[in-house]
Amino acid sequence: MIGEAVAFYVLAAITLASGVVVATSPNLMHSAIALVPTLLGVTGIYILLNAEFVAGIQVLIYAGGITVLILFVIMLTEGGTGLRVRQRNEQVAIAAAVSAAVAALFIALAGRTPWAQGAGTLPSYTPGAIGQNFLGPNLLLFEGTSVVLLVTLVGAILIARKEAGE
Amino acid sequence: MITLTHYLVLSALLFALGLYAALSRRNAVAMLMGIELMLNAANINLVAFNKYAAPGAIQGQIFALIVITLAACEAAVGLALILAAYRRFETTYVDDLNLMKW
Amino acid sequence: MPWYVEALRAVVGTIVIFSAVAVVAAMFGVLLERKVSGWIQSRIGPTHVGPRGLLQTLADTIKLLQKEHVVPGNADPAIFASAVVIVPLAALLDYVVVPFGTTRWGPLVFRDLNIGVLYFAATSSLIVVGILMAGWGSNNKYALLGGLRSAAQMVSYEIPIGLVLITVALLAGSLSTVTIVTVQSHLWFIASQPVSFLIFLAAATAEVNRAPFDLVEAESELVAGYFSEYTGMRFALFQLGEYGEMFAMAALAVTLFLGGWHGPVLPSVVWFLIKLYALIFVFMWVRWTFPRFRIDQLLNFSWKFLIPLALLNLVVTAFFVMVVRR
Amino acid sequence: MLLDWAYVAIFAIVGAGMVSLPFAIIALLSPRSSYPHKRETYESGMQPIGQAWAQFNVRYYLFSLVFVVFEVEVIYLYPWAVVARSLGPSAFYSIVIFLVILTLGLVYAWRKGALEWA
Repeated sequence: MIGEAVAFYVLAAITLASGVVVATSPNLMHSAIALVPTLLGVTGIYILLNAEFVAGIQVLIYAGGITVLILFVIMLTEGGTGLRVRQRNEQVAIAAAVSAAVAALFIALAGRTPWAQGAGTLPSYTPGAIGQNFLGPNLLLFEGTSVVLLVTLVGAILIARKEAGE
Repeated sequence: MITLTHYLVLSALLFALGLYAALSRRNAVAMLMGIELMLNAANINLVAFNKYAAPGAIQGQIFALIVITLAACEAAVGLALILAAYRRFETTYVDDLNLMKW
Repeated sequence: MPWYVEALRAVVGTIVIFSAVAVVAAMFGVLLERKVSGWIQSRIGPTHVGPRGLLQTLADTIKLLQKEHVVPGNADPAIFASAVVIVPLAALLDYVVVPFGTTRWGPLVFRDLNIGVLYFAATSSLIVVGILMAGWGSNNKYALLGGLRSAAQMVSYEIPIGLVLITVALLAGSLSTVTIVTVQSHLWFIASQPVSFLIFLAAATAEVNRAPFDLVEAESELVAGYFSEYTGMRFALFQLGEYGEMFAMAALAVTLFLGGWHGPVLPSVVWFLIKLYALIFVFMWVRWTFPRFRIDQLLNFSWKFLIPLALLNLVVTAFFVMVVRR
Repeated sequence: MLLDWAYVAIFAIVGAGMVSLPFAIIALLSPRSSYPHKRETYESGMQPIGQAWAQFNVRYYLFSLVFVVFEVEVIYLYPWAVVARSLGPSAFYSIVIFLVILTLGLVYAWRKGALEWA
């Protein structure tokens, strides 16, 4: 149990510390790279919550996929020019106030609500349980995802390529 | 002893960081990174509720999977839009992108 | 077991695996590469240091340890320095799930994870980020071009590898590497899945950026690719990452298709190593047999050949597993 | 299960330490000298002009875009693969539908030239 607490606090510290870099670094490239430890910290949190399959997906899709996408786009658009440009807009103060208010609200809610303790135990083998679910009750979700992905692919290619000839 | 509340607090803080990034950044890519942080915060909640509030079901984890999928779609389309805007206006800073039509 | 015994086991296991990979994969691998290259080209290869040149890489390592490391003035120091830890670490993390053999007390594996092959895919996908960081952090035109090419190539070949992993998981009914080896006790999957094996071998060669898919570090155009600016021990660490990943991919191929530790008479670990080195030899043989691809051919080969083929293979396998065999 | 991942965490931490170990040795052994040309970017002996941090071609983005979409499709197959044996032929048809839609995306990307390096 102590081990779990230590792991939680270490992971939370990693997640939040690199999250601060993502949110505030004046160097876009540093922001994007700090996204990796943030996502890995969240991966650790998933593992603590017994969701190992989701954790694997998180690394594969987020850290190995979306981050690469973001790094590519920064390299394609910014190059090194971002360092000389102001990165924050005029509403920093308002943004900070709103974010702090939202965080305070959420924390207050989380602390005050008497959360129900559910019955039952988690499935010990999550990939199997998820597979049973996807091909059973959630089949439509499963097939629907493939349609969403198809539309994404078509749309994104259309947008990104549209003016390639110009 | 780590309880559900711990995870919810962590998620609230991560969400606030993401919100701050999305609101205060000028660069569209950085705003998108803020949105990714918020989605991750939501995912922590989903998986935590799955463990503590409804351990008999696996729905929370499935929701988290769907959120990750949609995050990937959002990033792909969003970044494609940013690239298209960059090609047109030569900038990715949203306050310079204030014309709806050229 | 009390927690400190577990922790001690984990630490000792880690140190053993890291040292073994550094010595067997990186140092001996480099020597083997030079010897095999020499043999294929009718040369002798290194002969001077030690008996028959066996200590050549050891000498090289000691030499590299004494070199000053130079950080280019234009580089981004934080990114430049962290990339060199990420690449070898991500490559070595793969070895957590590789089953090296079996003993009386159970399989010889650092940890048999439930999501074994998914874990392998996830950790090796982190290498792409490390390579992009190295390319960008160096602020060198060759390095950045090499890094970008490498990232485009590695992400393209991750899909066929993923599809092959799924095909094997389908046959074994599990993602755990130990289970995958156990179910091959009678018939190796290479017999039922020859197409998957070939797809995996081709994609793995590309994934570790080796010839004929080595245009990432095409010496004639890009100096050394993404690690052009890295000197001394940092260069050696990238080599460790590269050879570590190559051996990890070969070990995964042995696990998935060649029955892992299974084999008659000899001890299981010996069988594993024989199969591993046979595959490594194939990698080196291929290097000196095929000319380098152009980048468009390289990407076409993955997207227009390997991926459709892997998909077709997956459907056929699924048909046999789910419809015919029931 | 958590024990498994505790092992992985120790592997990562100790491993990071071992990978960084050579730097300690370098700090002890390696010579240090400095002159302006040493810290110059290597460009085969030419004077580097400008930074390397320039903008790059959009085709890199297109490939990684198609990659991310396919990677997401692929991860949905993992949970299916582990339970496929226990499911009947009807599950086979649902997975075929899934794969057909995936293939449509590939065909689209192919036809639109997103997979051309040109």
